[in-house]
Amino acid sequence: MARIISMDEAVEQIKDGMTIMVGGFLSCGTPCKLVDALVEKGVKDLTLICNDSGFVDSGVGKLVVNRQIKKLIASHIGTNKETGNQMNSGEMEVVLVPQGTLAEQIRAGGAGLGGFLTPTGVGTVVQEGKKRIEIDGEEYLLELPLRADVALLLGYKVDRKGNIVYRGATRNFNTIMATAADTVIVEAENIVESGEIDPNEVITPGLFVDYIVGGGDR
Amino acid sequence: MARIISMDEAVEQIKDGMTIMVGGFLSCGTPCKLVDALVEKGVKDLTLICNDSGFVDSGVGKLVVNRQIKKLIASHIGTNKETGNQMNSGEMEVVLVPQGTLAEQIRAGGAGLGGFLTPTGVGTVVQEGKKRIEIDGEEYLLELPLRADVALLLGYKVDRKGNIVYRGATRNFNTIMATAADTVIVEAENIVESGEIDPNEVITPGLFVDYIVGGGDR
Amino acid sequence: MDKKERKQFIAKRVAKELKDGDIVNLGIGLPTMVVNYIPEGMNISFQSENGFIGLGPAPKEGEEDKDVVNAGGQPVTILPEGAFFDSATSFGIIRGGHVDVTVLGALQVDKEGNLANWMIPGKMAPGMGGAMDLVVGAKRVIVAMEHTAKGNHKILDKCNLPLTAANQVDMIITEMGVMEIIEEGILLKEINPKFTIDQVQEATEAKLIVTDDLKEMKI
Amino acid sequence: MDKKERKQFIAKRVAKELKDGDIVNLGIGLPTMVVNYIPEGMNISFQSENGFIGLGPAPKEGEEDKDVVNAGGQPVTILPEGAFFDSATSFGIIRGGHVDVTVLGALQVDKEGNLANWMIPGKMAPGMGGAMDLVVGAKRVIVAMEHTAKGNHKILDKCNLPLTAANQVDMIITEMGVMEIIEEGILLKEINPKFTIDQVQEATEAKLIVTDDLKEMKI
Repeated sequence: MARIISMDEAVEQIKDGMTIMVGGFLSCGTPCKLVDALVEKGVKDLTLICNDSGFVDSGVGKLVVNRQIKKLIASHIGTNKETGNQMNSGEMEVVLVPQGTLAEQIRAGGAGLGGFLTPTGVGTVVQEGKKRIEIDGEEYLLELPLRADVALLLGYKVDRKGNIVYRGATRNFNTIMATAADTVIVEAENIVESGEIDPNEVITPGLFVDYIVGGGDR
Repeated sequence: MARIISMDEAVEQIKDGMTIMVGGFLSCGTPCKLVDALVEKGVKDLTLICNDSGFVDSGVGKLVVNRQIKKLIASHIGTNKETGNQMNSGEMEVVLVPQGTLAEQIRAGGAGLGGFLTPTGVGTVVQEGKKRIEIDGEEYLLELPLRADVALLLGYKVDRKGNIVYRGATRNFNTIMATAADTVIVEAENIVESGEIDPNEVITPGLFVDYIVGGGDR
Repeated sequence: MDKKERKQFIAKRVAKELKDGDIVNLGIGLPTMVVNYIPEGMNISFQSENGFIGLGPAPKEGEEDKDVVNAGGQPVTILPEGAFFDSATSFGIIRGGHVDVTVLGALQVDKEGNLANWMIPGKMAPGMGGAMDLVVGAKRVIVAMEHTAKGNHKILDKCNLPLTAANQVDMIITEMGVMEIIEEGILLKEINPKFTIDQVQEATEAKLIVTDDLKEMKI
Repeated sequence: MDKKERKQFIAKRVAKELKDGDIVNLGIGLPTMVVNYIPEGMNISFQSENGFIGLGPAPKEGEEDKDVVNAGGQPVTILPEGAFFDSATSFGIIRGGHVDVTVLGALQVDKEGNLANWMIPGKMAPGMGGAMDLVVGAKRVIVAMEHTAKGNHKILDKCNLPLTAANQVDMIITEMGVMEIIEEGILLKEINPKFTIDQVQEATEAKLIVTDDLKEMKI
């Protein structure tokens, strides 16, 4: 059951060494205030699961620049040169994953699946160390689910029950990360009363959400 | 790209021996006018993929009563005694699948996945003939994707581009079946102009839909 | 107690197992009655596997909505703060461990926590519906049923009907008592004072382990 | 032709490959330019893997919406009949074969239809983003690129950079010509009349098969 908490209380959920998922795609749909608060608190040795590593001055990229990330699982790091630097120097471990596989791994983690077979990555370095299974003459990689201790999301409209509506292209990884973490915190651009979102229009049901923090105007 | 056609043109898409998926859950969300037209046309030897076999006098159950189904893949047949009769007499082959597995198989069929690992059915007759895979000490069944020649859906509001909005609990299997058939036909309770559905509120994007038939008031 | 009273008694006792904030899925039949006995002020969300969360009070006669039904196809209502979703999402919720408690009936249940509730070979095969996913996915599985069927044992050493799931049942609640499935077998934790331990054991094929602090089953 | 003209020429030729009703995904860079050359009245839907279909015209200055961006993070618009979706749905669309054509750039492509466009070991590893899924999932894969890179071959016998996908490329369009990947190798189907066959072969490591009815590359 969702509960509204302060930004301080929200950030306290995240401890050194934890695995976190952060929604967003090149900062679009990223809960930037939560990320900024995390930068300020300075928790470290985090494993970050995110589509990309953002920019040096925006989104999750700041966590990289501030050297809070021990390991990054992402599909794209080209827009943040600091990620490449820390990867090449060995300071940060980076696991690059095809974007569709990453999305599906997170979905599987939230949906209780033990894995799935994808044709993506067959015949590339992505297949290294993975089980290959042939079905009807087609080759697939067995990819495993991903879960996190905490997921940080951005919602456009969130009711007190935790039901979320997104705006535009911001939903990206937010919807699936909502399902795949032990603790789920949503940064709400707008908090509305319970019942103000039509049950037909809810994108993320509140049952997935533990905490809501007010985001206000970005 | 979606196109509005007549009920006759819609039913012509379905030929003897085809595999069809029909949305709905105990007739809620079932495209009943399309089904009725199919009963009238009398196409036979169909393989039907549906959550359940409806009732003798409503939903896909009529296709069973009319002896048009050669094989049924469903999670529940208890509300239509004719299904049990034809199963026991050997007239119709029935494959019973756990509901969550059925939903996921259809989703996998539409999403290009070669299969998935589910804990559901382990230690039951459902595991017979299936590959069992252990991941981190947990046992899973490898379930394979399902696809159809034609999928028949019910939409509450459908624009000319094929974008669909559902009402209430009617979405059930409609959303996933929209992705998993070569030809997708939606029975629209209301057809609206292109652009009348907010891009934020579309549940099934029109790209999945081939044909729209007017359903009018049920 | 007649059959109706027995069912009400069981449903009332099940309701006491639910905690504030729980997400609960109720099976068809007796389990559905649990919704009537949730204490005022307690926040329980009921999930319906056909596609929504936030089951509301029964609709008034004449106000039924054909598009808002439960997994048994019966007209229901949804609370204003509820949400509709499709079957893939619904079973993502169920299989993914987001349902705290599922309450189901049983044909048979045994001392290893095995459950059989979906078919009797040669007689009846309605299908498993969502039961296999619910029993595997929910955090807690409560079997709510009458203790015996026409005098025949339902709580067994080993189920002989096709299983719904292996080793997944956590608790059994009947008109005779409350039992927990533990490593060693079936632990009788509460007993309906209308019955003796011997009577409960007689109605049960599996050997019951009686807890040291056996309590009275209250509703 | 200067670099800009070359790119425009390639993008224009790619546009001619699209058919009415196609669902198309355009990669970052040159492929993005294709959107500018769709003939009036032709109904093409552009999918953006970060989460929508129905890419509209570029936003007016000052009217950019931070929540409506493409996969390169650039502000864009969505048509009124478009639809937003999440990344799981987006890649269900891509992997599931619902995208008719994907147009991407390449570092290398070879005669077996192998594609390398996501990393140069020790130099650059931006990540594959959605490219691996797109190349495997789209019904048709068109590589749109300049024929050579600073005089170095890009169309090879065998890619030596890490692959994006194996055996998935259907067509290569450069400023020199239009090539199809067939069982036997690379078939030159159209040639830019500014070049001779020898010049195109010289700019290509793989041995080209020249079709009997070689056509002039027109835009």
